[in-house]
Amino acid sequence: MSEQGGANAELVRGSGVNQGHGVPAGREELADRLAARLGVEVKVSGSDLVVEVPRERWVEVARALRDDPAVDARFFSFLTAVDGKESMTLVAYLRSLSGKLSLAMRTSLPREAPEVASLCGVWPGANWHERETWDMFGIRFQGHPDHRRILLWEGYPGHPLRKDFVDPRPERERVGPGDRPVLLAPWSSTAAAGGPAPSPSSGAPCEAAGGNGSRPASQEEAVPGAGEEEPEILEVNMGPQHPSTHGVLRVAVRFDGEVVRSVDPVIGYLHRCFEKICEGWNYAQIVPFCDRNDYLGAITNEWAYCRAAEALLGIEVPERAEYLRVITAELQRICSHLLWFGTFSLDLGATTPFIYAFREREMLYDLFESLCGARLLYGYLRLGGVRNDVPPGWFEEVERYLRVQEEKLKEYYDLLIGNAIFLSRTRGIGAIPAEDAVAYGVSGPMLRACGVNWDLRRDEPYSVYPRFDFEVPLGEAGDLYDRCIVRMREIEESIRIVRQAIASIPEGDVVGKVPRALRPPAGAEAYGRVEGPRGEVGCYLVSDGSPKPWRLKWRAPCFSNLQPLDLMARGYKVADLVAIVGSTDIVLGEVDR
Amino acid sequence: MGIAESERLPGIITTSVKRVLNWSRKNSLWYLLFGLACCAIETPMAAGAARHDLDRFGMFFRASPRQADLMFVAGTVTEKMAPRVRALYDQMAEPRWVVAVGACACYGGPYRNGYNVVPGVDKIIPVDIYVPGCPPRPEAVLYGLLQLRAKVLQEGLPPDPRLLEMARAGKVV
Amino acid sequence: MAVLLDTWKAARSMVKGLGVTIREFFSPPVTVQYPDQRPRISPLFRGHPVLLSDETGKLKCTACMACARACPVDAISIESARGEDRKMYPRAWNLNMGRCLQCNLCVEACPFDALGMSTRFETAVDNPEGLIYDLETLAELGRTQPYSRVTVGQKLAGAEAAAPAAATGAGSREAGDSTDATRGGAAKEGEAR
Amino acid sequence: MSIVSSLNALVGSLPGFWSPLVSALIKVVLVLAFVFGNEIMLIWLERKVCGRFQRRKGPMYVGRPEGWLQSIPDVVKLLAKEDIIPARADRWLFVLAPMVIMVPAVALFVVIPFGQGWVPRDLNIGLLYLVALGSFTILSLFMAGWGSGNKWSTLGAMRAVAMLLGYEVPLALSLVGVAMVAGSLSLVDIVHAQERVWFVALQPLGFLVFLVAAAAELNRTPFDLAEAEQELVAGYQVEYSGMRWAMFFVAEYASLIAISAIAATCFFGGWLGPFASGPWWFLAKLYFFIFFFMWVRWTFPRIRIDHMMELGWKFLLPVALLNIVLTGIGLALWG
Repeated sequence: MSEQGGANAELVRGSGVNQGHGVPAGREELADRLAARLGVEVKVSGSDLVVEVPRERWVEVARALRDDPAVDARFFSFLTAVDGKESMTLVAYLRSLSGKLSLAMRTSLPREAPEVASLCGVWPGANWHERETWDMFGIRFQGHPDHRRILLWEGYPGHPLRKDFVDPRPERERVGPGDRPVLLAPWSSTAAAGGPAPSPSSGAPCEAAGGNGSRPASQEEAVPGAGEEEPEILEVNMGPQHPSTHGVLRVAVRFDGEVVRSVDPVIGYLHRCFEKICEGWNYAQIVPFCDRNDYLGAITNEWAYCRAAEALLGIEVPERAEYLRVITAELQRICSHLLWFGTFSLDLGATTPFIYAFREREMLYDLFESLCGARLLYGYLRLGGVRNDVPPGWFEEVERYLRVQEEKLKEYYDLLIGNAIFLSRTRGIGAIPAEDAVAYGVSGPMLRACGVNWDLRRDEPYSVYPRFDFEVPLGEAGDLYDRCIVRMREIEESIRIVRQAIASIPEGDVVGKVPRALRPPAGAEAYGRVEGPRGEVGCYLVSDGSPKPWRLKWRAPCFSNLQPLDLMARGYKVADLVAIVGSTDIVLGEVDR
Repeated sequence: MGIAESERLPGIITTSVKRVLNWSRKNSLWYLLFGLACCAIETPMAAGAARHDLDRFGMFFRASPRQADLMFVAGTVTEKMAPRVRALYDQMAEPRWVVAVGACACYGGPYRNGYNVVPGVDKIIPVDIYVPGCPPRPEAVLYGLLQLRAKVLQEGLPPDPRLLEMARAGKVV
Repeated sequence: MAVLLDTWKAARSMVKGLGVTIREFFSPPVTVQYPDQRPRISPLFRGHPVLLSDETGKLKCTACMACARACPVDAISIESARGEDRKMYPRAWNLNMGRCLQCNLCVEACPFDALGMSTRFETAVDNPEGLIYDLETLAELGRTQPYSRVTVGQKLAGAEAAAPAAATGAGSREAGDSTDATRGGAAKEGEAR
Repeated sequence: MSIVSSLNALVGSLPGFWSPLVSALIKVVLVLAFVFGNEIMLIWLERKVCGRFQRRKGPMYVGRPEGWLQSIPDVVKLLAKEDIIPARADRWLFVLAPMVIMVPAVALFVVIPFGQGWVPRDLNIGLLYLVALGSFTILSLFMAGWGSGNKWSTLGAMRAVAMLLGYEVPLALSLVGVAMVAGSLSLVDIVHAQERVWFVALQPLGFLVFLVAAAAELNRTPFDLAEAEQELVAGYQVEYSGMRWAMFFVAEYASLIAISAIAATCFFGGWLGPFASGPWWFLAKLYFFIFFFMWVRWTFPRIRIDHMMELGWKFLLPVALLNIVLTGIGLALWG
């Protein structure tokens, strides 16, 4: 977009507490060297490099960035586009885990019939992101192996995130006593909109649970390679409504007996148009709305958005607020991992650990409720701080809870994790090689379970995390067992962090000075990210100078974590597939947004 | 639905049969968890767990719609998902009830204006009880279930305002 | 021998598990028997906004639209009118529970302390009309139901946290600023519309 | 006891061929009453026990206190529920399966001695009869799974059959030891043979094998592979609704009672007790085992099908054989 200078000025001004980490040394030199070697324009924005690439050199530069030992950008974070006023901007965020360096690769495309070469050859993780970009913006990617829509269905009219998109359905009037839901309006409208047709009442219940695995109606749902008929192959759709898909994920599986031949996750059943809706809201209003993306990591969602928005608006956050953000975020992490533990044990067929996990969650719920006023979606953060200070005696309550939790963790080990059946179900199952995980942009516990030592809290330090002493638990094999252990140990680490934060929290205000008009400069952009319970939660904001964001892109860890499912599940049993899907700890609200 | 509907029986018998049937139906509403989004974590997950225990009302989870009497639609229904919701509803055996949990399922909630969002699940299937909230806490859903029990208890019978009053007041009918 | 060892290990892990469950079996349930028992609900719980009245029972709301503008989801719709005392008052004030995020932004935006967050959660209804609360309902709920009034940057003193119905909601200086900020941003947005 | 004898006398006094007929009828009625009476309690009990294991309350509102009448509305509701036969289903198999599964579930009780002389029919091949009928259950599971014409249920059916092979053999072999020690296949003789010491002391290995294999026979966690909810939605019973499904449910609990009864009879001396032997002892042991199986169910995760196979063939089978050998040696030395 235009006015980059202004944007960068904003970002630098916005850095500090918000940006979390000042500009590390040597960025400028690196930028110059890259510019010289690749012959492209390289800027430093905050702590990140922005590489401006001409469209025809898109893949070449990408490969160079990946293979250049000085950059070593092997981690593919996300790819998206911005529908500018006169042109489209394609943005790919890369990261070098060894160099602790984040780069944005940008190129600009025409708004009419934009096309660019696909990055799938460089990073396999680009696959879904490019499909999403095609789905949302209508940008074609030459040489893409599987060029289908991903969130919406084939034949959907238009590409929603383009500014000239109009909802094909009639406009709805504002709220008021006159505006009432119509009971049983002709439901076929959805079918007309291209949704797959329902089965008759006599159909198998798992039509929706995937049972009869009927050849899917639209091409978007077809299992790849379903064409050639092999008699002994059983095609089954797990989900979108299946007890163990953790929401409305659909997995088109091809079984050979009990053995999984191929897996094709079909997502988008919970695509709630988050990004489009946000373009219509002002910066303050979006904060509580972010909770709904990853509804198990509400605080971290808000935090990711607030970091981006605060960077744009140059808002400082007082110390006490940062501490409160850390405390709530870590409690949130515990809460989320507990739920994962419960659902994972459900996937393995054990109900009781699930109930126990929720028993502890209820204690956490009480804590959150007495602080934030809600049980699940807290809406606690505000631009420039948090909404309110802690009620009296809250920290003592937290400490009481933490003690109980430590006791119960032992119980979990005795009950499930040490259990012989559990071990036989998880050891050596669903492993994914470290380099694949990185190339796919897998992040969070799943990445660390592969032994990749990467944690934003430590490696791109933000907020007040550098002041706390905590470990980053790692696994070796990256199988289900390691993922479980890593998450369990992360709970312990979070407990440590919360204790330290409570011990050292300073007095003071909990919101900083917030300007009256929340209007970032035109063209400013920022990518705020935090380490959520599932990995790198990021929010990429672009402003056009109005009180509403011009573009909001949500970087969802689950989206990338789910992508290599086929890699993980191929060759295992049905039961393992269920466990593997569970182990990715997906939240569909975040995958589909 | 068999016995209750056969009109050959004299009125008094059918009424008493209906009473018995309604009584047993309201006491064993086995539910089909239709966890779509955020609300699914609160209901029926948290609601089924130890603190607020749906089993107290004789409700437990069935994975197959064939064996379920009650469908919780918890979360946002999208255009892409709508046919599946409808399909599952069709696959449930009569008699069946639907509880719309959360603002999204009731009315579209914050996503109402989204291009891919069905503004309220009652656009595609009949809904018996609406539980607003974003998300509603489990007690709110239990309260909704009290209303539903009162409703089930009167099905096919002359309405009984006393029951509704009890349910509104949050008493177990 | 290895087989025996593994068998022994497996058996021990099984027994351990059984031990855990039996221990839980003999400890009391944690169930809160709503509706027979009232659940423990934090006084800060955000049920839905209610309209507050002053001592004379007159609504504090002046139909300034701040809440309606701050509401992200247009859950609030207000019809303002001018009374014979030349003061603005809401002729209609509708809250659509089918959209409400329970995000508290409206309460924070209100410059007249005219809104509170009620802890009421028993909102289930059997017809969609019941999802929309009108002026009278909200005013009545505001008089009868406990509510909290948390503004941005508020320090929760013991009394407020314990009995939020008494909370004045007079936030600290930052509170003033940032609520203004919200409103300012919203105002600009209003112009943009 | 006196009741029984007097009853026998009364029936015996009937003319000609009536007496066996009437006595048979009476026995059938008694057995059915016993089975279904316990069913109703059991289903409620399971929910309460499960609730306690999970720190919950379980059913509370039907029949205060503790909702002990919960099963009645469930049954009535299921009776009145719409009965769906999927278009894709193989009608005959689909309809027959639930009836077929009821047969072994109830017929198992024919040879169970409830007390001294309280046995419906003391077959001299009782043990054989039990094993034979037990494996019969699988047939109906397969019919159900296959007949439903649903891919999940078909998978469930396959698993059921695979499991049958896996655990039925060790189960039978584990009982061989008992027969050897008792020197008879009649359950009554087996109980009498335990007057000095219960067989659990003489057959520890056999008992362990039996316990595991029996748990598998029950199709309950950790062996509920055939209906694994998270994997196969509901496995073989996906398509069943209303009464047909209820029959599977009932059969599951009937076999739970039966298996526990067998365990109590073959290893824990049936109605024998340290004092005041009688049916009450049998019942006590019966419910102890029922509780044990519930305990296991609500503790463990589900085992994987191939691990299940390995367990059956590579572990249970050798141990069972070893047990037989040891028993033989023991008998040769001290028998």
